[in-house]
Amino acid sequence: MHISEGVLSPAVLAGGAVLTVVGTAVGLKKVDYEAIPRVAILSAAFFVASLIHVPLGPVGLHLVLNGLMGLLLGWMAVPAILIALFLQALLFQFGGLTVLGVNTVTMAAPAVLCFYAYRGLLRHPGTPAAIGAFACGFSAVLLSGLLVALALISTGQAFLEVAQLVLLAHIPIMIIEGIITLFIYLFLQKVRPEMLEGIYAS
Amino acid sequence: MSDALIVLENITFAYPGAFRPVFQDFNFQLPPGHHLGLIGPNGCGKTTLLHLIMGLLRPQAGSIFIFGKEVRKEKDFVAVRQKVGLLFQNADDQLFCPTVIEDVAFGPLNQGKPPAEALWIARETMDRLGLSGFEDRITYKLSGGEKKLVSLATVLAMQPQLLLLDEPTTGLDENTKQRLIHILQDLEISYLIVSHEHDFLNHTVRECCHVHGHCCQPLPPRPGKEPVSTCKKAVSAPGKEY
Amino acid sequence: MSDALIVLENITFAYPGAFRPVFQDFNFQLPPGHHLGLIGPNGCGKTTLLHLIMGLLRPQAGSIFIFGKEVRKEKDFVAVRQKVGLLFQNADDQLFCPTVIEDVAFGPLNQGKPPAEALWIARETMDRLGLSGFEDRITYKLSGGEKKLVSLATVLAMQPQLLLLDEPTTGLDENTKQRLIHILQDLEISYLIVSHEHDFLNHTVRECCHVHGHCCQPLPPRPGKEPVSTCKKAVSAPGKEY
Amino acid sequence: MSAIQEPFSEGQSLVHRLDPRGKIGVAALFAVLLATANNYATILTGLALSLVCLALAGLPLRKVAARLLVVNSFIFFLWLVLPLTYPGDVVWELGPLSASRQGLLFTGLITLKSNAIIIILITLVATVPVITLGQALQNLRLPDKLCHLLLFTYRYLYVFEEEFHRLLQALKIRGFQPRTNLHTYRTYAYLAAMLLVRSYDRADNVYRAMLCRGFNGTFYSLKTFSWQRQDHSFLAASLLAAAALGYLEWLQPSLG
Ligand SMILES: Nc1ncnc2c1ncn2[C@@H]1O[C@H](COP(=O)(O)OP(=O)(O)OP(=O)(O)O)[C@@H](O)[C@H]1O
Ligand SMILES: Nc1ncnc2c1ncn2[C@@H]1O[C@H](COP(=O)(O)OP(=O)(O)OP(=O)(O)O)[C@@H](O)[C@H]1O
Ligand SMILES: [Mg+2]
Ligand SMILES: [Mg+2]
Repeated sequence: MHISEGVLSPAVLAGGAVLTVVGTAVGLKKVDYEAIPRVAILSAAFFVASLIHVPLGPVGLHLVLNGLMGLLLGWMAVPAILIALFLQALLFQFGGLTVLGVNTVTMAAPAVLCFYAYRGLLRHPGTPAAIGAFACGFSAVLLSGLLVALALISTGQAFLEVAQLVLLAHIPIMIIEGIITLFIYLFLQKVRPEMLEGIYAS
Repeated sequence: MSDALIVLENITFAYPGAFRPVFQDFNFQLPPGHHLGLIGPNGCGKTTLLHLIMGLLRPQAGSIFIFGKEVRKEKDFVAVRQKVGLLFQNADDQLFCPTVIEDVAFGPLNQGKPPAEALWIARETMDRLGLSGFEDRITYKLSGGEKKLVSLATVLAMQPQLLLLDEPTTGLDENTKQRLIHILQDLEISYLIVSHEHDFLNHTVRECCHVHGHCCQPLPPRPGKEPVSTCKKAVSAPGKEY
Repeated sequence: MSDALIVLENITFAYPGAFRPVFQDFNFQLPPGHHLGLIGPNGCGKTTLLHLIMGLLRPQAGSIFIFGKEVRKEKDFVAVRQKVGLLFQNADDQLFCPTVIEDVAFGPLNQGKPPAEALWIARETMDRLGLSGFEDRITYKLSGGEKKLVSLATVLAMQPQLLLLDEPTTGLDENTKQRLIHILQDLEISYLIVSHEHDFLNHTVRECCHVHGHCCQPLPPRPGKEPVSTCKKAVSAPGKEY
Repeated sequence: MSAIQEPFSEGQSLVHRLDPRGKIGVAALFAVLLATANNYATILTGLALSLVCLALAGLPLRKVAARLLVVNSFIFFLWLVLPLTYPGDVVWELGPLSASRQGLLFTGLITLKSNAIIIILITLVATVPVITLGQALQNLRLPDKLCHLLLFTYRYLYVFEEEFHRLLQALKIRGFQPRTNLHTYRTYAYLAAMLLVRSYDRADNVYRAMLCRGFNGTFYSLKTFSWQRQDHSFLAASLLAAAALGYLEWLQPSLG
């Protein structure tokens, strides 16, 4: 969920920007030159995957996949998400410039957190890993929803109800993201386990 | 004419944003029981033609009749796709399931077959193409030739009445090409092959047809053992140059 | 033997995690001044062989000599890559810069040429391939054939002494293939072409060689105007089946 | 055909010809000014300025309007909630629902702000082709790695979008119809996973191609920018306008 321009208070915008700069700096440190094409190309693939319209009853939802991005990229997910969001702002005018920081935080912080939170579980093949993959997709969106709500509420009490509704709207997305992340994980494990090596790195 | 499998009448099609149409008042027809080759230079619209037939692209003007019935709306094409199989130019575009058997059973499942029957059909189709033993192979890791054959299996598993093949031989080695030729020669259904390779066409079709901007110029079959020239000649006919 | 451009001795190579090696005690050599065709079924290791020569993959055993010098470490290969150009099977892998001119100048810049000279070399190379006017085109918007020619320009701009081409003709139409044939015929350097297309090889190389699991079986050149059979015969030779 | 397009980057207007570095700087300045503003006067002036820029850029107004419509969906959602929940003087009542004057004013302010900033983004940033933008950001001393990530990502966006499109067509011809069920979710997951696997392998190949061309850790940029008289004028005018906005925001008594 992108927050639009002009909604958040300057303090929240600044906070988001600072966190994004720090996160991006940490992420870029971990990107050596060999990893540049990998991070960029995965970022492009995620951008395109987010164009998939998944039906849920009468509505279509876009995939987010930030949990999976965390799984595959760890900290490097931060610059990757920043770039993807910047391109979305440029090409579709989703989100925007001043909210780029906040939007990056709401998407990337859950990605990195889930990477560390579920790494342990994912190292055990079979059911634990499957649960871990579902939980990763599910909780990344949950955290994103919470962070969006937090950004809105920090802007002003007036946004309390809006924040609640936003959170509510995230519930179906969470479930679908959980399921999809699980299937993608199973696919990768079968087809290209090398891609999941980041989970095993110390 | 009403018994032709496919009829395209006065089709005009341009890609959105393109500065000139790929087809303008284009006519084409495929009589039943025919094995037809389709040739023409890069970008003359061969792939576009197949996609128009399958309803993956929609013409701006003109009518399409498939098995004698006019098709216009998405609903009509959904029915067409049950009876006409398309083999993509690139096998990688066609295969997206982790294992071969899942991929081959995907079509029958979408046709509403129960899982057990879908699996049975998938196995049976793979046997027919000499692919038994491939069930649990990872599709992504197959060699180029194997991918092509599995793609063909995914299409044949839907038991189509007509097969459209888009450059089925690109990147294939000689052995796989031979195998493909044998498989096609044994098929009982009509098919239409797009290819740049005349050798291959000589073995699989008896007639070739050259795609132009306005029509598909048929080249009549020649009696005798040497249909090579049919296809060869077509190539040297003046095409739309790029 | 010491004057051969490339010598591979008893190479063993397996992809990590693969259940059997692609090459086992493999031997190969390319004499100077030669134009060699490399054929073999899908998955027999042709692309792998080229990547071993460039040091993009490292063998588990055996030695590689290039221009008479043994190469082992990354540093050795960095020097090799200045002298040997590789055209990738897929042009989209090769063109990664935003515009054509930047892509062509990328190599010369990395060779330490000053920007002005790099630009000059890039322009000159593009002229030679008939690509003038393409400088500011966006690489991803080029057609398949154009991408292939620009890829070739990026490689030639580094002024290599030896060129390795991995299936340069896939998906190209007759006109672009002809253009490529003329370009290759005009080149003064040695080259090695991997291809499944015998027609193309007949026009560009005089000898073909068949990649096996253990060695690269050379097929001696035949005098006369009909070198077709050289390549044709190679194909029917028993290969490593998949 | 492609869903990913840059409809605003093509054009020959004055705005298109300005140096991208100046445009990026000015866009950032105005976006921040407007995002922090709370005053109707400031924001209306900002909106007017952005509309002037839009007129100067000569962009296809239909497309701009279409974009604005989509972008305003979140704002529309705010209109449904904020006026009803914002405490203040009731101006409208229907059963249990009541809208407050302050709520309406606040939501209106957000709407104008949001649109003003987006129009500035469209006219000053989206008029630069992404590729030039990446080069300009590099010129403006953004981290090298970040700029190259941007350029690489953009380059492969199209490759994957095409692949994605073709995979979707493959689904169609095999009789797939999306529904709310597990089969659909699994199929879409496979689709996304296939894209990711291919992207991973392509990345390997691209890096190998870079090595073959002598890549040793430095990216050279051949793009040169030239700062011209019109850029001076544009910058001066923008700074004046920014000062005016600042004056309206901080030195004028509130009108809102
Ligand atoms: N998605 C697209 N958007 C715009 N133009 C397209 C698109 N796909 C194809 N074209 C153009 O339409 C024309 C016909 O393309 P098509 O792919 O049908 O050619 P083809 O005959 O199959 O060529 P090939 O032998 O290379 O496969 C070409 O000029 C091509 O550039
Ligand atoms: N990255 C990889 N990881 C594991 N196995 C690989 C990888 N790349 C190739 N292989 C396997 O190594 C073998 C040789 O592959 P290679 O790409 O060299 O074949 P090729 O002769 O170039 O085939 P083609 O004619 O299809 O291009 C194949 O069996 C292939 O499946
Ligand atoms: Mg085609
Ligand atoms: Mg190969």
